[in-house]
This record gives sequence, structure tokens and C-alpha cells, in this order.
Amino acid sequence: MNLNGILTLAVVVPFVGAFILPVIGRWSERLRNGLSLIFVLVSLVAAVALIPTVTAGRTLLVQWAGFNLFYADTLAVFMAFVSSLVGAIIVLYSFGYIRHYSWRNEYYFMVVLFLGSMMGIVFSRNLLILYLFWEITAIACWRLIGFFREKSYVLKADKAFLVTVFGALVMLLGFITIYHQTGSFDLGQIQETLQGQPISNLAVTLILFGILSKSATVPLHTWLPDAGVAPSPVTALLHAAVLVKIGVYVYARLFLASWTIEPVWHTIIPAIAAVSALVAAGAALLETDLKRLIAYSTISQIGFIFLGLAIGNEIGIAGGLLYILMHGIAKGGLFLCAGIIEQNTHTKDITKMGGLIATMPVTAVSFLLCAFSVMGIPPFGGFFSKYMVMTGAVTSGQIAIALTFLVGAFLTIIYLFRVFTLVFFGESKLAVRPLPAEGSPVMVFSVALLGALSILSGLFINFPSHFVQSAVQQIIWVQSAVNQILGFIP
Amino acid sequence: MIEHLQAIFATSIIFIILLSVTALYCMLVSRNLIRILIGLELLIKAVTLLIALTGYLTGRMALAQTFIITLIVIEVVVIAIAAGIVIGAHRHNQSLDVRTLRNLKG
Amino acid sequence: MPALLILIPLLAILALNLPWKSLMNRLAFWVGLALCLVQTGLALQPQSRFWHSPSLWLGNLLLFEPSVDHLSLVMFLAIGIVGAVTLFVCRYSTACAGNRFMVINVLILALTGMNGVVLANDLFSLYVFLEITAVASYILIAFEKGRDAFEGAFKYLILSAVATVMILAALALLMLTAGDLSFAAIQAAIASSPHSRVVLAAIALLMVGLFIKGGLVPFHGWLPDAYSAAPAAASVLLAGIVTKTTGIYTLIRLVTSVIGYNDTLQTLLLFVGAASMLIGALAALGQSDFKRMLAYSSISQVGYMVLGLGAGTVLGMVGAIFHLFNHAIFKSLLFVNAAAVEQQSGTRDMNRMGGLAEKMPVTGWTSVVAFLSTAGIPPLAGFWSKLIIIVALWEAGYTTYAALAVLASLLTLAYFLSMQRRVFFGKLAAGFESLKEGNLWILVPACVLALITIGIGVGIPWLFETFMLPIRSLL
Amino acid sequence: MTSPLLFVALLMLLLLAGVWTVMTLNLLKSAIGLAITSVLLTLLLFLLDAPLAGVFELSVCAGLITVVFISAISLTKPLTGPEASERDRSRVKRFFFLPILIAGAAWVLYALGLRLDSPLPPAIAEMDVRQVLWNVRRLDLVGQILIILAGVFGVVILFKDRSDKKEAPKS
Repeated sequence: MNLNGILTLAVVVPFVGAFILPVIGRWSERLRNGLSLIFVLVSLVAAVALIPTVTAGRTLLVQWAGFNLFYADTLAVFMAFVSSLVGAIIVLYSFGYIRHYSWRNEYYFMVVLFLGSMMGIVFSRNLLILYLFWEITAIACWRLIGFFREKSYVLKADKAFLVTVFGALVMLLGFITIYHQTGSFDLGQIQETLQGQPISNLAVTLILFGILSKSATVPLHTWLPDAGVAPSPVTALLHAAVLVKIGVYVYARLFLASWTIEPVWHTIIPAIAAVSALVAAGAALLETDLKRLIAYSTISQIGFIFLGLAIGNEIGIAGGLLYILMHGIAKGGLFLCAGIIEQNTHTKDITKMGGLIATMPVTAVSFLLCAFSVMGIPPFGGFFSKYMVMTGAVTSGQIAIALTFLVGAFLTIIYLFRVFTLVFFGESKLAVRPLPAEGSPVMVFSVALLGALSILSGLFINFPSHFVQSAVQQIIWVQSAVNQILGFIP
Repeated sequence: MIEHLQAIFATSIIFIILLSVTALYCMLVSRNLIRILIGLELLIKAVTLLIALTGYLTGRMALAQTFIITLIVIEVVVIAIAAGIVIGAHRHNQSLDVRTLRNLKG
Repeated sequence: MPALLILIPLLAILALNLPWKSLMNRLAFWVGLALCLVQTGLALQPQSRFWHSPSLWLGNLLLFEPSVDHLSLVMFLAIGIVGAVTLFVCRYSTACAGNRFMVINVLILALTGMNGVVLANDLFSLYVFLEITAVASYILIAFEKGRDAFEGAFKYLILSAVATVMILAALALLMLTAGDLSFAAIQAAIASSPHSRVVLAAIALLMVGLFIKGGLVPFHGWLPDAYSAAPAAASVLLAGIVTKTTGIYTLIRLVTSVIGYNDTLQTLLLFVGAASMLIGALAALGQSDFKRMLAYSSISQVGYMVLGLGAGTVLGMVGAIFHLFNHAIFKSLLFVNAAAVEQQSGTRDMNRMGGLAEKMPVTGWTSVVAFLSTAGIPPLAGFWSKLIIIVALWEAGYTTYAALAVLASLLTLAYFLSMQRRVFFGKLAAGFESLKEGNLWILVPACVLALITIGIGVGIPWLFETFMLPIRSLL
Repeated sequence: MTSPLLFVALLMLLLLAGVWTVMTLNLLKSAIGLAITSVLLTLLLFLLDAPLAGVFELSVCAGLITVVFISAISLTKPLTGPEASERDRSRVKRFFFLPILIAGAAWVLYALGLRLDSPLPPAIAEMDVRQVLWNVRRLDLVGQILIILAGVFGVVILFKDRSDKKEAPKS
């Protein structure tokens, strides 16, 4: 099979496959579960299969009826790899988690649809296709957040839907501005037409609004903590691995890898990101609801990713991308652990827990491993990403960013330790005796896998960093090629 | 000749507008459903006259007459249906007052 | 032979009223369905000989050879589809065979009237067929003889009659300058004396009349009453196609092939369109009656069409017509769902419902498809038409209106989310434990309409080439 | 036009009849006023060389529609004494403005001096009305058939007594 076929499969299989899942689920639960995992694995395998090609510097372009549909470069394959990896583990975990609830058909339908459209966003070559998949993720999120059908939950789902759709519509206006400027929705054609000129500030503002609403950056972040009412694997999907990273990815795709923007944005974007990171970290310090707390932590970490990407030099961008991977794995693990805890203790309030390490040792260790990675303790994966962003900031002389980063890292360590001690150590304040035991084997296996990946990704940092390096080189190459045309190489 | 036609137009159009104002006033102010229908009828009378006037001024009276005939047929049907609706509404409300038609709001 | 689209239904009605009562009662539904489906099938084949060859002996009877362009074809398609759906809903909601027979007769009359409106190439014929459609609609609204039904029908009748009187007055004034009422003659007359006060008065009267017919703000008062008071089948027909044909199609046709664009007209259209779009959406937010909310949503969507028309470019026109067609599909679907919910649960009050999707999954999911399409969420049909309208506005330099259109689609999403939450999503409300899904008569049209909405959204490149781009010949 | 004076006089009478129709207190008188308006319109149509349309107006509007109105009035319940007097008082208040409005509007319109400011179309050879109706406007004829059918269905549906109330769905 040729490479373009593999690329198409990576998007089409989960996206189309999702629609047959509810039908199959009517007569066989096991087959449906198996198929949904296979659909996601197809994406993962396809992404892995594309790695050698794209790291060698080639790019792929799928055309359909003369229309540029999908495009793969290292950045895209990297993102696809991260999201399908975490997505596959989350689907695995769902086998154990979701079997207690009804509407399971809808659940798998929406999760696989979500991952499929995520692949669509990652590989899309056309702004309209990007927007299309972007909105489909919003639809899937809406159903998933309101999954438990409680009135207040559905309200929160509606809120999340409205905020992200509002952002997306504003972004659409931005796309239309670009269309007006260049006469095309095709990323490559726009790049050619622009000839390295920066796109208009209006377009950047509008698109940035959409990106920030999707990646839950302050002040458009409020929907994300509320979305914690969703089933835990869904929150893991939304917060950790996939949804919020869409914003970051699209930022990298549009403003780093495709177009140039006015220099003023290089101050504005870090400022927004820094505020978001610190405010959310502060909120995480005070929060007592386990899932909301991790959600705030996510908002804060997304801010750090933006900071890394906004530094603009090679190391900074590489650090930002690496951050996406490390954070995806670790935060996914944290949420899934939270899911096990929540399901077994029937509470989300961390002040009412304690001493769970005795009965849930595997979960506790996995939680700790993931937490270490998020904090950035060497030699965990998170350490390297933070280290690279810091180095990037220092070498390019952006001391403000470096300082923000230090403060943020410090806050992260504090609130994660607070959670860990409150939940797992000390006297148990739970009413139930004996203390709840571990979750089902498949769930525990999933969290253990993510915990192990957190540390392995740090121990074998060579592989991901190579990958990221190659992606960054492509980006930088694009940028410098653009600059060469204009004749000012920095 | 043209001056003569101009004079006819200038005179009749004033009366047509005045008759329409009367009819619209009746439709707006009346509280009785049947009286609203009567206002509608007056309005149609005004427009019938306007069409006849047009036919006369342009010398296409035959065309205008066919229009008027069709218009009258349609008018009768509309009024018959409207009367049916009014009678039905009266059966429900025991009143022809337009203020009883306030069930649907918002 | 397009004139047959008027003649054949007329003959069908006459035949149906032959004396074999019980046979005819059974036959009526199938005859109506056959008429609608044949019309749909023909409209899907723009190259068919039916549209272009001269009439044979039967069609000659009318002495009428209209030319049919793609705008007309899109309208015939919409009329055929919505007509068929209405028949199904009628079959579902009207239990008594005798009543149903009468309804189907009037329904076929309404469809014939709309076909005539689309075919007419003469202002007076247009008026005649507008009145036929309107009279059939009054009867359909009042059919169940409820108190609200009479009220809705009366309001519609009075406002619609005033509108037609205005159109008549405009027509008389135009005849004064043109001497004839065919579109071509009037266009020439307007072009030769564009600043004459008589012509301007005629255009103003015409516009107001059509705004009333289309239910545009500030003349929208009758529309929610008529839609919500009408029986299920009638509200599907009214919302889906009647007001769109009598108001919006006529507006598009007259603006493009009779009046022509000028700055004042464009400003007026843009303003009225934006006002309808926003006020309709805001009013819909506050409704608790299912059908009333859908009615206000209709006003809002009609605003989009007028905005697209007001852009004054080919793209805007294409967007407006495309949105008209899409709206016919998804708004019918929503009203079909409303009919199913009302019939099964016995109420239209959204505050009393909840979680009905658990008992009525098909209705719940098709309603999701329909409202996402209305709100303009990709990849459904409504997204593309709204996108085209917004791009057209942006390119024509009306960026504020484009931004408003975007904002309004957020409002649309907001009220539909609230609808979905209160009716379908959420926990099952008390008292609906024994609720059942409706029967096949209502599920089949719902599924078909949902599939059309999805199909248009997915197959947009092909549709755009085949149906939408040829519309540009209008300008 | 044979006699312009008669034409203007008839127009004035028409307006007067219209105002009387609107202003009169009794609904029945109002319907009769409408009939008189119709008759006056017929005369005007004769003056404007539209005899066939005049005959239609006379028979259908002055005749049939008046019958429809009168039967509608008699089918609905008249008001009781106190209700009627209350209504009369409020009506006087509400309709008081009409004559003033008419007078004002007449003055404004006269001052405006409405004129036909677009050229009249060129004259053509006239055909007979029946010929026009049959040969040129046959589509309208078919339209008339359709609308009469609609009217028949409407009357049957609206005036039929409901024997099937139980079968009717809840509304």
C-alpha cells in the first residue's frame, strides 16, 4: 500500500468506522469494543508507519478530484502519533470504566468519531476541512460531556459547546478574511500567494480567538473545569491528550509552519499564555474537586506550551512540541487515575479522601509517576520538555518567559504534591469500610501503562527528541525559506 | 389628451388613497372581527378601482377587466373562508371581540 | 411541458372527487405521494425533455410555455420533497379517513398553487397563484377547528390579504408604466424610468407585501401564531415551503428578473434581513412552546436568505437559494419531529418534557441532525449555505453584516441546545415512562430528511457544480 | 370619459360611503354600507368603460359578499345591551379621528399634487374582454378554477359539523 493510502486510512477508518459502531453494538458489545479499539489503533499504526518517511524530510499530499485534502509533514505525524497513542489507551481503559453505565453505544460512537476528526484536523490541508473537523470534535464533546444526562451536566455540556462553537465561528471569520486576502482556503496556495508577507492582524486576532477558546486559555477557559462532569476517560480525552492540544497544534500549523505574523504578536501571545498559566495554577492550588483541579492544571500547562512555541527559536519550539507529548501521556494518566478513584470512592472531593495507597497501590504509584512527569522531575519525560523550553527562553534572552516558567513549575510541584498526599496518605476520611479496592484489571493496566510511559519517555528521550527535532527543522526551514524570499535572514 | 388623462389620474388617485386610509384605519382600530373583514373589503374596492383606472389610462381596458374579474372571484373565496373562520372563532369564544384572540402570545 | 405541473394536480383533484367515496379515501394519499415524487424525480434531472420540450395536446390547454431555470428547479425539488413529507405526517396525525381525504385535497391544491407561483412569468398570474396557496393554507391551519387554530388562521388571513392588496396595488401602478404585466415588460419599463415616483411607490408596496408574506421583521407577527396553531401536517408545509415560496422565492425572483438591484434596495434588504435574523433568534430563545420556538427560528433563517440576497452578488444569490432549499429540508424535519413529540407525549410545552430521546431515539437523533444543520455546524447542509452567504457578504464589503450573521448562528445554536436539553437530552421526565416512538409513517420521512441533510453536506462539491452554479445565470 | 363631473361626484360618494361604512355603529348597517360602496364602484367601472367587470362587481360583491356578511352577522350572537353601550362609547372615542384624518390626508395629497411622472405605454389595438380572458389569460382562468375548488373545500370543511370529535387528536 502506498503512503498516501496509509495517510487517508488514518483519518477515514476511525471517522467512518465510528458510524457503524452503534449498529454493531446493538447485537454484540464485545465486537463493538474490539472494533473501536482497532479503529483507533489503525490511526496509531498509520502514524507510526509514516514516521520514517516524514522524518526523512518528505511530505505527503492526498488529493481528491483536484482538491488538496490531506497533508502530512513531521509536525502532523507527530501530533497524530501523540493523540492516537493516548486515545488508544483511553479506549482500552473505557472497556472497564464505561460498562457500568447505559448509552454505551453512543459513548463509543462519539469517542471514535472524536479521534477520527482529530486525525482530520491534524492532517487537513484546507482551512475549511480543518474547520469542519474542528466543529465535529465540538459535537462529539457536547454529547460526551452531557453523557450522564443530569440536568446540570447537560447545561455544562451546552456551555462547552457554545463557547467552542463561538470561538470556531470567530475563527471562521478569520479564515474568510484570509480567503479575502488570498483567494483560497488551501494552506499551500495561501502560502504561495502571501510570498512571506505577514497575514493581516485582523485575521490573526480572529483565528487566535478560536484557538484560545478551544485550548481553554484564560479568559475562555471556564468551560474546561466544568467539563469534568463527563466520564473520566472522556475528561482524559478532552483535557489531556487531544482536544485542548488542537488549539496548540493549529497555532503551530498556521502561525509557525505556514504563515508569518507581525512581530507584535510575539509579545502579545506570550503575555496571554503567561497570564493563563499562572492564573490557572493559582486556581489549581485552591481547588478541592479532584477533576477540576487536574483540569486547572491542564489550563496552566497549555499556557506553558504556548509560551514554548511563542519563543520562536528552535529549542523553544522543540520544547513546546515535546511538551505536547509528555503532557498528553502524563495528564492522561492522572485523569484515568482520578477516574478509578472517583468510581470506587463515589466522591470527587479530595479533602474527604486519604490513605488510599494501602488498597490501591498500583493506581497510587501510577499517579505519582505521572505527577512527577507533569512537575518536571528528572529523569521523567516532563523534565526534558520543560528544560528545553527554559533553555530556549534563556538563550534567546526572554528572561520574563523563563521567570514565569520557573514560578509556574514551582506552583505545579506544590499543588500536585498536595493532591497526592491528601488522596493517598494519612488517615482515610471516607465513610466506606473497608477502603475501596483497585479498579478492574484493564483499567489498572491502562494507568500503569501511562505511568510507565511517563518514565520511559524520559529514559529514552532520544527517540521523541529526534522526532521533534525533525519536525522543528521542517518548521524552521519553512520560516527561513519564507524569509529568504523577502531577503532578510535574521 | 395627455393633460386630460393626467387630470383623471390626479383626481382619482387621491380618492383611492383616501379610501385605502379609511379601510386601513377600520382594520387597525376595529375590535370586531367582522368589521375588520369589512375594512379588508373596502381596501380591495380601492385597489379594484386602481386597476380599472390603470386600464383606462393605458387604453388596455380588456386586460384590466380580466384582472378585475379574476380578482373578484378570488375576493369572494377569501371572504367566504374568512367568514367561516370568524364564525368558528365565535363558536369557541362566544364573542367577536378581537381582544379574545390573545391566546397566542410571546 | 412544465405547465403540466399545474394541470396534472388539478385533474388529479377532480378525479379524486368522483363519487366512489371509499375507494377515493384510500387512493388520495397515494395519488398525492405519486404527484410529489414524480415532481421530485423530474426536478432532479435538469436535462430532462420534460422541462424543455413544447407542450403536447394536454399542456396546450393552458397556452402557457414558461421557461424553467435552475432556481425554479430547486424550488420544484423542495416543493416535491416537503409535499411528500407533509403527506406522511398527515397520514400519521390524522386518524379519521374522511378528514384525511379533505386535508390531502387541500394539500394538493396548495402544492399546485406553489408550482404556479414558481412557474409564473407574469405578475398577475403570480398574484393568482399566491392567493391559491394562501387560501389553501388558511384552510389547513383552521382545519382542526381548535380555538388557537382559528386565531392563527385569522391573523394569517388578514395580514396575508393586506399583503396581497399591496402587491395588487403595486401591480396596477407598474401596469401604468409598462402596459403589460409580464416580467420582461415590467423590467423594461422600470429600466426606462427608474426614478419615476410611480415606479418607486410600486416597488415599495411590492417589497412590503412580500416582507409580510415571508414573515420578515417587522411584519412577522402572524407567523408564530399560524405555525404553532396549525395542525401537524399544516405546520410542516407552512414552515417548510409555503412562506418560503410565497415570500422569499417571489422576492428573489422579482428582485433578480424584474426590479434589479440598486443601492437603496440592497440597504433595505440587508437591514431587514439582519433584523429578522437577530430578532427571530432572540425571540426563539425565550420560547417554551416547541412549535413556537421553531417558528421564530424560521423567521431568523429567512433573515439569512434575505441577507444573502441583499449582498447583491452571484455568490450571495446562490447562498440565499441554497439556504432556502436547506431550510425547507431541515425545518420540515424539525416540525416533523415536533409533530411526533406532540402526538406521542400530548404536549408542546418544553418545560414539561425531558429525556425523550431515551424513548424516542430516532426522533432525538434526527432532531440533532436538523438543529446542527440549522445552526450551521459542519458538515451538515446548513453550514455550507450559511458559509456561502457569509463569504458573499464579506466579499461584497458588508463585513458588519457578515459578523452579525456569524453571531446569529451562535444564538441559533443556543436556543436549539436549550430545546434539545429540555426535550430530548437529559433525564427522562416524570410521566413519560410509557412513551413510545411514533410509527413508520413519521419515522420514514424523518430519516429521509435527515439523510438528505447529511447527504447535501457531504456531497456539496457535486451539488454546487450541478445545481448551484447554474443559478448565476439569473444575474 | 363622457362626463368628468359625474366621475368626480361618484368618487366623492364612494369615499363617503366608505367612511359611513366604517363609522356606523350597527354592524348590519355597516354591511349595507359596504354593498352601497360596491354599487358606486360598479357605476364608476361603467364610466371607465369596464361594463363586464362592473356586472361582476354588482352581482358578486354587492350581491354575494353582502349575503355572506349578513349571514355571518346573523350566525354570531349580537351584543347585550350594556356591552353594546360600553362598546359604543369606546367606539366614538376610537373613530372620532377618522374624519379628521381623512380631511388632513386629503389636504396633504392635494398639496402634493400627485402626477403621473412616467410615460404611458404606447397604445395597442384592443381585443374583446372575452377573447383576452380566453386566449391570453387562460392560466388565470385555471387559477380561478383552482381557487374556486379551494373555496368549496374550505366551506365544506369549515361549516361541516364535527361528528368525529372523539377521533380528533388532542390540540
